[in-house]
Amino acid sequence: MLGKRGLVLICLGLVLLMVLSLNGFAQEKKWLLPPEKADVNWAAYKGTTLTIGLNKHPYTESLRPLIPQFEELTGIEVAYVILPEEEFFEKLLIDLSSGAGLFDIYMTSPMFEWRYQYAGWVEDLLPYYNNPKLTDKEWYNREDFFPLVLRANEWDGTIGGGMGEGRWNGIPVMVEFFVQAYREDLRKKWGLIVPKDYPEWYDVVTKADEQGGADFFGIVERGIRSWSTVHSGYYTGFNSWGQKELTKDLYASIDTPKAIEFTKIWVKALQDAGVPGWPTYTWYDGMESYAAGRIYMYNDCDFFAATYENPAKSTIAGKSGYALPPAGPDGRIASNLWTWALGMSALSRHKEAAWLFLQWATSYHSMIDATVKHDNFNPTRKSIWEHPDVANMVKNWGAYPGQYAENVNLMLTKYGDIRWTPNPDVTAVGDIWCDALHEAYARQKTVEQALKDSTRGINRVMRKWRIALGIEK
Amino acid sequence: MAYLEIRNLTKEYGKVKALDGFTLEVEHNELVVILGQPGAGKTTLLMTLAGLEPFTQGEIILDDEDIVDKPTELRDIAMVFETYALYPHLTVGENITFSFYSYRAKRAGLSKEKITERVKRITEMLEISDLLKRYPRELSGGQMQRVSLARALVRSPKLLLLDEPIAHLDAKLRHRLRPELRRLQKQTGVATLYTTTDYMEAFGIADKILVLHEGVSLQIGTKEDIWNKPAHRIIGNLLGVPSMNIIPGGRPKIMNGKMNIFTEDGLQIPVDKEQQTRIQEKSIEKIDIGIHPSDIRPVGGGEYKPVLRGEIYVYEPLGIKGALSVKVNKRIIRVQTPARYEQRKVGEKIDLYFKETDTHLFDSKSGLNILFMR
Amino acid sequence: MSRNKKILYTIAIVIVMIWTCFPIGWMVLTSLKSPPDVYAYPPKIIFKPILDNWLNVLLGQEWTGTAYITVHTDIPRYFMNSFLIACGATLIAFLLGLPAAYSLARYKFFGKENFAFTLLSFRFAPGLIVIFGIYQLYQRTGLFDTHFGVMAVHQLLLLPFVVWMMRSYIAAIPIDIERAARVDGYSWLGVFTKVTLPLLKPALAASAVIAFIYSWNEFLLGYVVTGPNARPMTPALLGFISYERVLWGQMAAAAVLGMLPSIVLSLFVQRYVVAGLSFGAVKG
Amino acid sequence: MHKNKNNGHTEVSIFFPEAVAKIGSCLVRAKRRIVTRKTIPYLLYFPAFIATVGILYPFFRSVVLSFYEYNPTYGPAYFIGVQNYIDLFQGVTSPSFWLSLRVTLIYAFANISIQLILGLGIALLLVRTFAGYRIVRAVVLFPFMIPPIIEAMMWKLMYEPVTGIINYIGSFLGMPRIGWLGDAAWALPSVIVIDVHNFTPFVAIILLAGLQSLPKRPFEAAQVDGASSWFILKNLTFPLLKPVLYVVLLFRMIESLIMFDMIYAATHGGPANATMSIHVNAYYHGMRWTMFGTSFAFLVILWAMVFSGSFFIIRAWRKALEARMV
Repeated sequence: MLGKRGLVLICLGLVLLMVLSLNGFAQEKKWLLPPEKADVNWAAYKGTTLTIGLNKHPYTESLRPLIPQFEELTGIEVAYVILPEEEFFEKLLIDLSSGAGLFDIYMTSPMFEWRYQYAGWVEDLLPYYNNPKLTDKEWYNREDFFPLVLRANEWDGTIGGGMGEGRWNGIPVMVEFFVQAYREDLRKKWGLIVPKDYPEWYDVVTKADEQGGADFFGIVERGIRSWSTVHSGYYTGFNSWGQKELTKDLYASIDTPKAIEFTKIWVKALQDAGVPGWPTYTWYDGMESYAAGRIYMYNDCDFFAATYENPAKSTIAGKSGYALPPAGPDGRIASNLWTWALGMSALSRHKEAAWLFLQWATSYHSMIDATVKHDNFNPTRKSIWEHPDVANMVKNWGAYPGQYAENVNLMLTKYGDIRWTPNPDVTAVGDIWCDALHEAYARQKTVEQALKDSTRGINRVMRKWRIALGIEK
Repeated sequence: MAYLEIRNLTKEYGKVKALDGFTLEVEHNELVVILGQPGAGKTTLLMTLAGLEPFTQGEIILDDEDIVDKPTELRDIAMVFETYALYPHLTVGENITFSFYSYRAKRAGLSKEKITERVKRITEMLEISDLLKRYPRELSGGQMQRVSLARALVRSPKLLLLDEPIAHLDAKLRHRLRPELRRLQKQTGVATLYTTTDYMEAFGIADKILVLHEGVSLQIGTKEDIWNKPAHRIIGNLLGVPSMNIIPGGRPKIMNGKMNIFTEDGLQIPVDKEQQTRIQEKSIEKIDIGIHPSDIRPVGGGEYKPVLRGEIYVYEPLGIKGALSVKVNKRIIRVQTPARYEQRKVGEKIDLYFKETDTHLFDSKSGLNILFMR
Repeated sequence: MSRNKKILYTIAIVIVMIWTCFPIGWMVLTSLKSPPDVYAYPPKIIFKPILDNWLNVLLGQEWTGTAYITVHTDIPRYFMNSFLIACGATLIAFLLGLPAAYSLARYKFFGKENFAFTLLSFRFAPGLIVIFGIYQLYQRTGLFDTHFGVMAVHQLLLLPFVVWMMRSYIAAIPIDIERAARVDGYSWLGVFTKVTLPLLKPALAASAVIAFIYSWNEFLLGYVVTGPNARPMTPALLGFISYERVLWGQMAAAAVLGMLPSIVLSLFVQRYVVAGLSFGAVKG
Repeated sequence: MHKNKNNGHTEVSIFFPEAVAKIGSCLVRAKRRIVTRKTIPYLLYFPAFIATVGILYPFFRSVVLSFYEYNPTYGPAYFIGVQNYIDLFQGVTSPSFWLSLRVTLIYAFANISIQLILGLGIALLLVRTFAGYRIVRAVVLFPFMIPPIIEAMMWKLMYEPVTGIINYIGSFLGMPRIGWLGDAAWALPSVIVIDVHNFTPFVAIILLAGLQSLPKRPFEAAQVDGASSWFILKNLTFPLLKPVLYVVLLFRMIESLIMFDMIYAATHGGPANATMSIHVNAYYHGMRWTMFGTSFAFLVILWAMVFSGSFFIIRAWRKALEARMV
C-alpha cells in the first residue's frame, strides 16, 4: 500500500511528465496547442462588446457553438447578428455607407472587399498581424492557409489587377469551386460520358433530359438576377474559353465572338435541358432539386456534396459523381473561386479586440472544431484538410473513393482562382451581365444583342473608374 | 344695473360683421325673444354669450360679473340647441344629469338625492319621466326637444339660452309647447334669451322682443311696440300672417293743405298730421308705406270713405280668419278678413279702408320708420 | 330571382370563395406536410398531416427521425415583437394623430388643407427614399433595433391613415353635441373624454384594427431599422430561406402564424372594419 | 409674503402658500396666453407636425442627394446638378429608366383596372344577403390581412415550375409547363395576379360598404320604371359610387406605384428585367451598387408621379363629393 505521501508524489510526477511532454511537443508545432498556450494577452480587452455580422451559412452554424469559448477566454462579450445572405449584404451596405458602424467584424468575400476597401470600410489586417503585442505568429500560423485563398483576400487597390498584394482585407474561413455534380448512377444506366468540353456537356445534359422523362431535367443552374448567377457555372465556362469581362481599359468585353459562342451553348443547354423558370432559381433551389433527384447535373459549388451525401437531407446520397468543369476549346480548365472571409470594419471602435476575435476564430484550434464537429466545408487550412477525421469524412464522396478530395485538391493547386477583374463595382457588373443571360434565355433578344446591350450598361458603371484612371475624360 | 348687460358686442368674420354693436339689458326672470330671419346672427349671438365663439369687442356682464374672459364651462349658462344636441351614447336620464358630473359641479357638491329630486321635478313638469331609460335615437322630435329643455333647466342656471327650440317640431306641437315654455320660464325664474324666426312664437312668449337683422339690433320693445311701431321696414316683413303690406316708392305731395303719398303704382295714401310734420322736418323724398293686413277693412255702403279701390284677386280661408288679396292698380294688397268673405267672387270690385294713423311710413333709403329717424 | 339566375349566382360566389381561400388553404396544408410531401410531385392534397413544422416554429422541437430535440426558434419572439410593435405603433399613431385629426375636423386655420395634404403625401413616398436617412438617424440616436424605433418609423404609414380616417369620423359628429357639453360645464378636455371619445368608439376600433394590420404587414421599414432584437415577423420570415434548404413547411407554419392575428382581429371587429373602411371614403 | 421681525426685511419664501399660489397663477396666465382660440388648432396639430418633420428630414436629405454624385464606394458626394436626372431620361442607366417606367405603369394600370372590375363584381355579388353572407364577407376580406411578403411566398410555392400546384392543375387542362415567375413573358402577369389576390378584397369591401350606403330611393324608382340591371349599374350605381371609387383608386394607385416587397420577394425584378419596377430598380442602384445619387433620382421621380397622381385624384374626389351632396 502506498502512503499518502507516495500518492501525492506520483501525482506530481505525472503532472510534471505531462507538462514536460506538452512543452516539447509545442516547440515543434505550437499552432496545434489550445489558445491558452499562445503568447497573446487574451484578457487585455475584458469587458468589451463586439458585434459580429454573419451571413446565414454553414460556416456561421459552425462558428456559433464555439463563441462561448472565446468569451470565456477573453472576457469579451460577443453579440452576433445572423441574417440571410441578401439581407446580410444589404444591411451591411446600409450600415457601412451611412457610417453608422454597428458591426465590428463581418463576413465578407473578395468581391465585396474590393468595394469596401475603396470606400474605406474594411480594415487592413496586416498591421495587427505584425503587431507582436497582439499576435503570436507562431501559434497563429498564417502560412497554413492555402496561398490561393489567402491571396484572394489581398488587394493593393489597382483596378484591373493587384490581387494578392497590398492590404489583407479578410481571413478566409471556407472556400468553394464550381464543379460538375452529376448522377453517376444514371450516367451508367443511360451510358453517358463525363463531358470534357462544352459541346459534349450540351449533348450529355440534353440526352439526360430526354431519358429522364417529363418531370426530370438535364441541368439546373442558379438563375436569379444577381452577379452570383454569372459568378458560378457561367463564369467558370466563360473563363475556360479564355475570356475576361473587362478589357485593360475597363471596357466591357463580354460580347467577343468567343464569349458569344460559349454563351450560346450555355443558354441553349438551359433552354433545351434545363428546368422551367430557371431565372427564379437560387443556388439553394438548385441544390434542393438536385438533392430531390430531379436533376441530372448541377454545375455549382463543390461543397454542396456535404448535402448531397447526407442521407437525412438527400434522396440521392452516394449516387453522385463530381468532376472538374468542362474545358474550353483550347483545353483550358478554369473554375471561378468563392471564399467567405472574416473582415474587420474600419468603423469599428474596438479594433484590437476585434483582431483578437479574428485571430482566435481562424486559428487551427477553432477551425478544426468547426470542420470536424460542425461540418464547415471546404476548410481553408492545409492542416485541416490533412486531418484524418476530415479525410475520412470526404473519402466516399464521388463516383470512386477520393474523387471529391481529388477535385478540390486540383482546384486549389491548379485550376481555381478568382477570375473576375478586381474592381469595386464588380457586383454591379455581374448584376447587369445577368440581365443579358435572362434576355437571351427568354428569347427576347439574340445572344449577341443581349450581350451587346449589357455591355453598354457595364460601360456606364465603369465610366467613373475609367475617368479616375485617366483612360477617359 | 340690469341682471344681464350686453354692451356694444361686435363680432367680425373677416370683413363681414356677424354682430354689430349689439346692446341689450335683461332683467331677472325676464324672457327676451330675439326675432330675426335665418342668418340674422341669432345663433351667433347665443354662442357668443355662451362663450362658444369668440367676439371682436364688447362687454358681457352677468349677475354683476364680467364673464368675457370666463371659459364656457365656468359661465353657468344653459343652452338648448336648435338640433337638440342630445348625447347619443347616453340615456335620457344620463343626458339630463350629465352636467352634475362635470368637475366643477362635483366640487359644488350637489347630493345625489337632491339631483334625483330635481330631475324628478323637472321631468314631471315636462312629462318625460317615463323616458329616462331610453336613448335619444328612440325618441320623437318633441320628446327630444323636451329632454334638451330638461337638461338645461335641471341645472337652474344663471342664464338660459334657447336657440329656436321648437322650430323643427310640427305646428300642433309648437302651439302646445309655446305656453308650456313660458310657464316653465316663469316658474323657474331664469333670465332667458330665446331666438325664433316666427313672430307668433315671439309674441306668444316674450316679455320683451328684440328684432335682429344682419347682426344689428333693429328694435327692442314689447310686442305692442313692435306691432304698432315697427322701427324698420324689415320688421314689417317679419310680422303677421299674411305679413305687412309694403308699398314702395311713394312721393309725398301736399294737396289742399293735406299731405298724400303717391306711389309708383298710382295709389294715393293719406298721411296724418304727426307724420306730415315729421316728413317735412326730415325732408324725406321717398317713402315706403306699410300697413298690417289686419288694419285694412273691406268696406261698402258708404259707412267709411274708401281709401283704396280694387278687385278681388284671390281669397285664402285660414280657418277663423281669411286672407284676401286685392288688386289695386297693379299692386296686390293683402287684407285680413273674417271668414264670411268666402262668398265674394274673384274679379269683384272691392273698396278698402284704413285709418291714416295705422299706416307705417318708412324712409325708402334707410328703411327706418320715419318716427324713429334722428 | 329565377332559378337559373340563382344557380349562376351561387356558382359565382363559390368561385370567389375558391379564389380567396385556395392559396391560404394551400399554405395551411403545406405547414402540415413533412418535407418529402412538400416536394412530392404530383402535389399531394391527401397526406398524413404532421405537426412537426408547428412544433419546430413554436416550441423549437425538431424531429430527428428518432426523437425530438430542442433547437433554437426565434419565431415566438418575433411574433411578440410584431405584436408589441403593432400595438405600440397604433397607440402612438392615435396619440399623435387624434389631436391633429380633431384640429383638422373642427377648426379653420391657416394652411389647414396644406397640412393635411402634406401628411397624406407621406403615403406617396417610396419606402427606400426615407430609409437611408432614417437608418443613419437611428444609429446616431440609438433607436436602431429598438421596438420604439420601429413603432416610430411605422408612423410613416399609420399617421396619415389615422389622421385622414379620424378626421372624417370626427367631422361626422355634430359639433353642437360638443358645444352642449361645454355648456354643461365640461372643460375642453372633459368634453373630449366624456363625449367625443365615447362617440368615436366604433370608429376608433375600425381604424385601430386597420392601423394594426398596416403595421403588422409592413416589411421594408421594419427590415431596415431592426437587427435580431426588435425584428418583426415579416422580415423574420425571410430567414426561412436558409442555407441548406428552403424550409417550406416551417416557413408556411410561420407565415400562417404571421397572418393569424390580423385575421382573428378582423373577424372580431369585422362589422366595424367594413363600416370604418367605407366611412372615410364616403364622408370625405 | 410675511415680514421677518428680526431685521424688518421682506422675505418671500417659496414654501409659503401665497407664493405657490402666485407661481400657479403665473403658470395659469402663461397657459392662457399660449392656449388661445387662435393657437389651439396649431397646438393640437403640433405633435403630428413634429412627427412630420422627423419624417421629412430624411426625405429631403434624399431629395437633395439626388442632385449629387453620391457613391460612397467612389468617394465623398459632390454636386452635379440635374445630371442624375439627365442620365435617367437618356436611358443610360442599366436597367434603363424607361423600361422601369413601363413596368411600373403596366403594373399599376393592370392592378388598378383588374382590381376595380373584380372588386366591383364581388361587391355587387355580396351586397345581397343570402344564407351565410356574413361568413362569406368575412372570408373574402382574408387576403387583405396577409402581409404582401407572405402573400408573395405563398404564391411562389404554388408557382413553382416543377412541383407547383398551378402547373399540376394546368397539366390537366393541357397547358405546357410554364416557368411563371421565371418566364420573362409570364413574370409580370404572375406578380400582378399575386397583387390582385392580395388587394382585391380591400377594393371589394370598400365598394361593398359604399354600395350599402347608397340611397335606396333611386334604385326602387328605376326598378319600378323597369330599367335593366345594366342600365341601373351604368346610370345609377356608378355615378353614385364615384366618391368611393376615387378613394379606392387613390389608395390602389399609391400602393401599386410604390409596391416593393411583393415584387422583390417574388422575382427580384427579373427575369430579363420583366418586373424591374422603378422602386426595385432604385433598390439595385442604391442598396446593391451604392449609386445612391442615381437611386434617389429614381425615387424622387417615382414620388413625383405618385404625388401628382394623388393630387388629381383627390381633386376629382372632392368634386364628386360636392356633386353628390347637391
